[in-house]
Amino acid sequence: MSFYDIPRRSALLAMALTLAVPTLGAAQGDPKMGGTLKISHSTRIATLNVLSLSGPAEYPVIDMAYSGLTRIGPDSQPMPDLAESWEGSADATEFTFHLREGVTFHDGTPATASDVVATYEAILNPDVPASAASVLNMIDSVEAVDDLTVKFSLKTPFADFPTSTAHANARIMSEEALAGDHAMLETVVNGTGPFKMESYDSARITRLVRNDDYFIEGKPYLDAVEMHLFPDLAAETTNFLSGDIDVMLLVQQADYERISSAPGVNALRVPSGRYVNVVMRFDQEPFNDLRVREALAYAIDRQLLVDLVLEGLGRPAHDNILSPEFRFRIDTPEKNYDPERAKALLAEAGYPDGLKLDLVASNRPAIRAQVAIAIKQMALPAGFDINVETMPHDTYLANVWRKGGFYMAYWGMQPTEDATFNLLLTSNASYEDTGWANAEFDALVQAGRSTTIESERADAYTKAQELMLAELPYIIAFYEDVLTASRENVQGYTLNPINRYFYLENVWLDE
Amino acid sequence: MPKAFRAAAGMTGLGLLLLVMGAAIFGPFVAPYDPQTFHPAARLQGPSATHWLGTDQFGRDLLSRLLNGAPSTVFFGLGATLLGVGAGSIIGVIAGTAGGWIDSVIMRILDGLLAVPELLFTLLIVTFLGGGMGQAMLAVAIAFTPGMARIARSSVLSIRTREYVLAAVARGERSHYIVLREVLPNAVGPIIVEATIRVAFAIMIGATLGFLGLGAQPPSTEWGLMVAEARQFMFRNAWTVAVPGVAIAMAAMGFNLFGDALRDSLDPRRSR
Amino acid sequence: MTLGYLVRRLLAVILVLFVVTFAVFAITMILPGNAAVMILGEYGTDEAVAALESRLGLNRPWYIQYLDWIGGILQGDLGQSLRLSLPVADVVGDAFWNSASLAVTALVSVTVIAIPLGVLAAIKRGTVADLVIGMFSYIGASMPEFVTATLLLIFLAGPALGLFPAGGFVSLGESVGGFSSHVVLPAATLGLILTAHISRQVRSEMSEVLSSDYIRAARLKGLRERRVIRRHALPNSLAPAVAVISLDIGYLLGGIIVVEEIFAWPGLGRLLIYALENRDLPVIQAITLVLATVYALSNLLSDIVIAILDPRVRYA
Amino acid sequence: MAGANTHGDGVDTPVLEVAGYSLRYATPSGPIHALKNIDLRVAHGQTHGLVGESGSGKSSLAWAILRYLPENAIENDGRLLLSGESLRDRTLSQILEIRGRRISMVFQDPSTSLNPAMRLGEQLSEVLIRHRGLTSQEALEESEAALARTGIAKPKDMLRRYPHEASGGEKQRVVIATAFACNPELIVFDEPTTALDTITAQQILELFNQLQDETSISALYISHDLGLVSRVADVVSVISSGEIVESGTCAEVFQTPRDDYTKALLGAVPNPKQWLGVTEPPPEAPALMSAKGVTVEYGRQSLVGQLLAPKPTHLGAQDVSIEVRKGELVGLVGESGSGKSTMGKVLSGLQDFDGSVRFGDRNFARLSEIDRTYRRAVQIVFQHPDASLNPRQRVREILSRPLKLYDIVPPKERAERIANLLEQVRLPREFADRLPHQLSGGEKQRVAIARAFAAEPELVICDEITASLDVSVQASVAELLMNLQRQTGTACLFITHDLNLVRQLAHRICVMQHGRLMDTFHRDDAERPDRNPYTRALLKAVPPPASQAA
Repeated sequence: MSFYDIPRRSALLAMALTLAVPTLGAAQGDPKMGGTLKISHSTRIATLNVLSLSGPAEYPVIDMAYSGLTRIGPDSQPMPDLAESWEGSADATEFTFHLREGVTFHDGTPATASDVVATYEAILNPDVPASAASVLNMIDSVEAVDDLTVKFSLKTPFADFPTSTAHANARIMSEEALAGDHAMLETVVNGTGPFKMESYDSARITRLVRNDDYFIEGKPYLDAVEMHLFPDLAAETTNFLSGDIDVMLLVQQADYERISSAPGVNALRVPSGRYVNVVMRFDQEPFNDLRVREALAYAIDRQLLVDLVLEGLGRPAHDNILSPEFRFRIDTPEKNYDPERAKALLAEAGYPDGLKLDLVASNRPAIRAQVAIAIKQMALPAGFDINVETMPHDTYLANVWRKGGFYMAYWGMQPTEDATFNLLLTSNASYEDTGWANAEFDALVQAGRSTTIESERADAYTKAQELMLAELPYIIAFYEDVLTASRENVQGYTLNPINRYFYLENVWLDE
Repeated sequence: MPKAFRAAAGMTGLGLLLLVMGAAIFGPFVAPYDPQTFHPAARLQGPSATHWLGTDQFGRDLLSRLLNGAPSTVFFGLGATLLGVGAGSIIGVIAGTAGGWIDSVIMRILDGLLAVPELLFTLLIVTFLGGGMGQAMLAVAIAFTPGMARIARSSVLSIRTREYVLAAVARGERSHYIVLREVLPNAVGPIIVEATIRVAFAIMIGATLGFLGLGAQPPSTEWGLMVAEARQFMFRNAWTVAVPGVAIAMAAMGFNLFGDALRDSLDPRRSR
Repeated sequence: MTLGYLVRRLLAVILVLFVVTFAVFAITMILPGNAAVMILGEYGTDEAVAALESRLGLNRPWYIQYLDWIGGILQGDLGQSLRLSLPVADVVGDAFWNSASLAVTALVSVTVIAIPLGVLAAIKRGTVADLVIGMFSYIGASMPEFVTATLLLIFLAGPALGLFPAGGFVSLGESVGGFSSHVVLPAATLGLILTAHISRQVRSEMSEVLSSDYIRAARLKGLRERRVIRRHALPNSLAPAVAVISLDIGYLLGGIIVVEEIFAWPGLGRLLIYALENRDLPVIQAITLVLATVYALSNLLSDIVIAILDPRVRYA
Repeated sequence: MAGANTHGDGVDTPVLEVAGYSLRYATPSGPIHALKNIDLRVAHGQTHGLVGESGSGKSSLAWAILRYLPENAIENDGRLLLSGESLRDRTLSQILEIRGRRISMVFQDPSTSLNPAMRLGEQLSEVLIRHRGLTSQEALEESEAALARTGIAKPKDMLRRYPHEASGGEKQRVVIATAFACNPELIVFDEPTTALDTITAQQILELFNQLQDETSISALYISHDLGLVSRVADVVSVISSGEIVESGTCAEVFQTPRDDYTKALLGAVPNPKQWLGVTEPPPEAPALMSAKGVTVEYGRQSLVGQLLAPKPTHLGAQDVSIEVRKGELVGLVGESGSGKSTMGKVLSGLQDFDGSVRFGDRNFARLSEIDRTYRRAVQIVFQHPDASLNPRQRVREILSRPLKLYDIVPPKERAERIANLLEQVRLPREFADRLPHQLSGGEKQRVAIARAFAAEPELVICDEITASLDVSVQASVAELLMNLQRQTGTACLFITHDLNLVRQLAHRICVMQHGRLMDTFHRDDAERPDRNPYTRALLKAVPPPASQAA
């Protein structure tokens, strides 16, 4: 496909990823133009504000309507988007992006460097709620060198910067829109993406139509894309199977087998680094004792958990926050289910008669409670008497998250090692929730981000992972696959494991 | 209804009620398996000799879960009704016996509350109480209170004008004697009948809240929650949905039939 | 039954509604979390939450927010949805018409089915027909909507038969056929419990009427049974039936919440669940107001219909 | 045999002949024999009175004749002949042709036998449309004429009304007009005046006699009231427990009753000339209780109540003054709604009032001033025996309440006192263990009376205590009351609508109408020509029963 051929000018990020992204329904013949693609989803598209949206069904919409400077490609590498090419300084503190010529927003105004600057200034503005802010907080300044050139200066060296600019919430908006009332961003879409917003009904259907002026010649192929909302999963599945819907955005594990074996359907399973983790606070009894954390780790049958909760659609994890998709991920020693060893560890830690614990799980999404219940059952023989307390999400967010001593969290895959560590584990991480605060770990992560020398980065990240596995801030039992499905006539549909990039400009309908 | 049918319906109701109450009281003790134990090798199976009603997605025995969930489901209905009927009766009796402006004020407030549909009212309360079994029970009880207060009041009012009550008043009996000995014992009939039928309704609302994720929370075996959890798997094993669903319907039907039979026996003229 | 009485009743309801909305407002403020927390979820940093709170106006004292809201209502402005970033009037308005189309379909079909069933059962007292209708009504009245809906989904919309779409919505304006096929299952779910209830009530009213002195008198006048039923018995049993139907609208408005959620019907019920989950207070308030007003109006309407059917009430 | 006469065989064929007819109802607790071997004939142009108490089977006979029997009815092979034709052989559709056209019926209570949702005109004319094939226009015109014959002033206007817009008398006239509409061979009257006021009942009775004279229709007139039957019927049959115990012309039956039951029945009919009461206290005896200018306004509300749910008010009693002397029995007479029961409630401390009530040497100006001393001294007995006893209390508990409350006898002696009380009201002492539903109506009323006298009151208010009882029971309850009064010297205010009864018992009589006291007179002055016109109208409406009149 055409964008693979675009020359990469990034010297820093010539990475090769082990993961081969599966693409279903190998394209038969030349793409055909036209047609409307119907996508079903089960969560609402509550807002279209690029800066703050976070809903699973909101990402495909902005992925269609907006472009970022860069974008994460199907190979999980940053690929050109609005920026045709980029280069970084050797010390990784300065990055220059070169924009495509002649790109216009959907309303016809040209997209230039000043729009990029306005967008990044909005993201970095502390008064504006912006999801990408925590990933881009190393930016010191951004300036428009000329109409088509943008230069970023960073406070600290950061090798993965072009990956950060690909953040799904860092799409380029027009300077004019950002200068106006930000409330308008909630409903009014003016991007540079392959599709234009036609109608937005948050309760039912959101419809986008082809952007004839899209900057990649000949794309998109489709005339329109419709996002249909089905809050009930059973209803969504049934409608998809009956052929009313072309793409089912997210397939539940429980339905995957049934859907994949249905005639006329291509089910797509993308291995991903998404995980449910057990949070244990280092500053609270009894988890301040490593032996307790380890005991729990050995009290979990990870393969069984994958089979029961994920219907086998995932991979057992052994507490490494990095999944095999990550380049610098080390071979992680397997922790086999060993209740006896767990029991011994508990006894060593001073709990020979077992331990009574309350494990909190938010009721959304249901997988948190499911994993918690499974852990409760598996840990019983090891002497853990776990009482699962399921609570409404709002109560959880207000009272438990980042405060509670023992609860279930759920995170999607991040694009880089650095983003992953800085999201949760470093002492100044955005969502630091364990109280681990390990200076050595912080230094290793810092070392990894600031050097551009491959071997040094590998060394730093390896040590960081070893330290993490030894200290065991989280129990991570599995990586969950991303599941989606399409009708047979849908060609070129694929997903990124991060599940925020959808490449719908490549999709066409083979009638 | 013809006598024979009425009798049969009453017996069916009584039978269902005994079954459901039996499950609620003894269920957890007679359950063949632990309701939370996983049987990974036997997931989502239909009825078999080892699992009489089949298993769910974790291979948990459905019969055991059903039996274990009976107390929370049935006692939810009973508890919510009892609370609602208790509070409602107190308010209704106060309004009915006090009369005058107290009655007027109470009745206006009740009229207003009755203007909010019951399930909506319950949902609002339970959301703001924060979800969970106890909160849901309280919410249903609060939602029941206005209706019960109205029934209690009208029952008290109709008894209050009976001649034996007037005779007691004329005789100079103290008001607590009149309320407790003359009015209440005779006013409880309609209240009890209404309460019985409301238990059915409370069970249904409780299950609905569980289903919507606002009532019982996992790993509870409350029946409404069982349906909600099983919905994902309903096409793979319809038993997981049907078993708790039918159980809820049976419990509700038992109370409905029994309540109607009770009403008939207390007031043979009315056939509704 | 005077106009003044109707107006007073309506005023009383409105008064109480405001008490309810006030209570809702006050309680939400006591609880942890708010719409901003829910919108940002786990990705919300403290700063982001604070920024969003200030943009949504959630950092103001609750009574100011409430007074603001009341002020808006009095000017016909329901405010802005916190989660959906749309005017509440638009969101709730669209949902209202969608719900109405479902509710009216259900109610009309139920009335058309349930009243004749109830009459039939009353006339054929003690026969097999009565028995079957009686059993049906007990089963119907004991099935929560979510159970009925799930069973209907499995058997009628599932891969086995696939007679109807499993969910979704096509408005009447778009396609009558599309609307009809989508409305069948949700309306049938709502209809089961209502049919059970209404037919039972009609049967009981009708039985009572049929055993009344004036029906005996009519029969002893030598009138044909058809006239006795149609002219003498029916009008007298319909008035109580209408009262029951209006009470059932309360059930209907509750049932619609569950049914819409299951069948993806973009109405008030589904919106309510969404708003409740996201602590979207203006939307919750507006829906409470709308549903309760509809209920109050339907009760009022039924009183008027009863007055038309029953001359005693009309002039009382 | 009369039944051998064929149809149209001249005047000898009775319009109705019932011969050897028996009827029973199958119930789960065994059959109930409603009618036993009934023989009854109604000759052409004759009015046949059928007299019996409640449960005697008189209504069952009416339903049998009209072929309107419940499913559990089992008949023997007795005959039911209408003008010689067997009604029992008719199919349902043939019966439907006969009902309303050849046999019609007038019911007890016009307010329940008329359809509330239909205009009176339609209810009358539908018979004409059905049986005489008239168009609705013709039927309406005919209805108007029929209604005019019943003495309705503006028949056209009446036809347009709904039942609730007409008075009881007017409604009953519509029912009668409907019954006469098709000139039937036989009309069955089922207690057509029982639910009406005395004066209205009298008017309906006159109407019946007038129409009977005009049309010489044959009628079966069912009633519990011997006096009433004597005024309309040519021939009377007395029915008791499903059997006709006596039959004959009015004169025969009333003058020379042969059957014991008939005799008892006749004896029980109150006769104003037959004094049963106690010795009258001397005229100069002081007043025990005197009410002065008592006014009662119903529906009066507090300020809040008026704001929240204003209701109209109406006067229950207006400026009423009544006096009762020690040992005296004062009758308080009036139609329903006249305010007599309101006065009963005021005097027994159940209803707030304006004005003053003086008792002994104490004065009470409103309800809240009425205290336990007063309540002990003034006791009340109510109308409905079914409602006046708490269904969940045993007779012992019911009777012990006043004993405990006023500490009449020491606790040890209570059981004995209860037994005495029961004996005083002529009930076996074992009845102390019974619940009210195990007693008959008359027995319940005796318990209620015993409860009133248990408090050893100075004044007993009897509010229609005989109205819900059968005639024969009425008499014994009245007699019992007199005995008790004789023994205890208690004064009594006897509230009733039955002038004949009260004239047997009361020393003085007060008459109320529309909440006002119309007249107060000594019993000896009842028939003086200068009596109040309303009193005269009342007296005229209840002439003494036939045995005395004839």
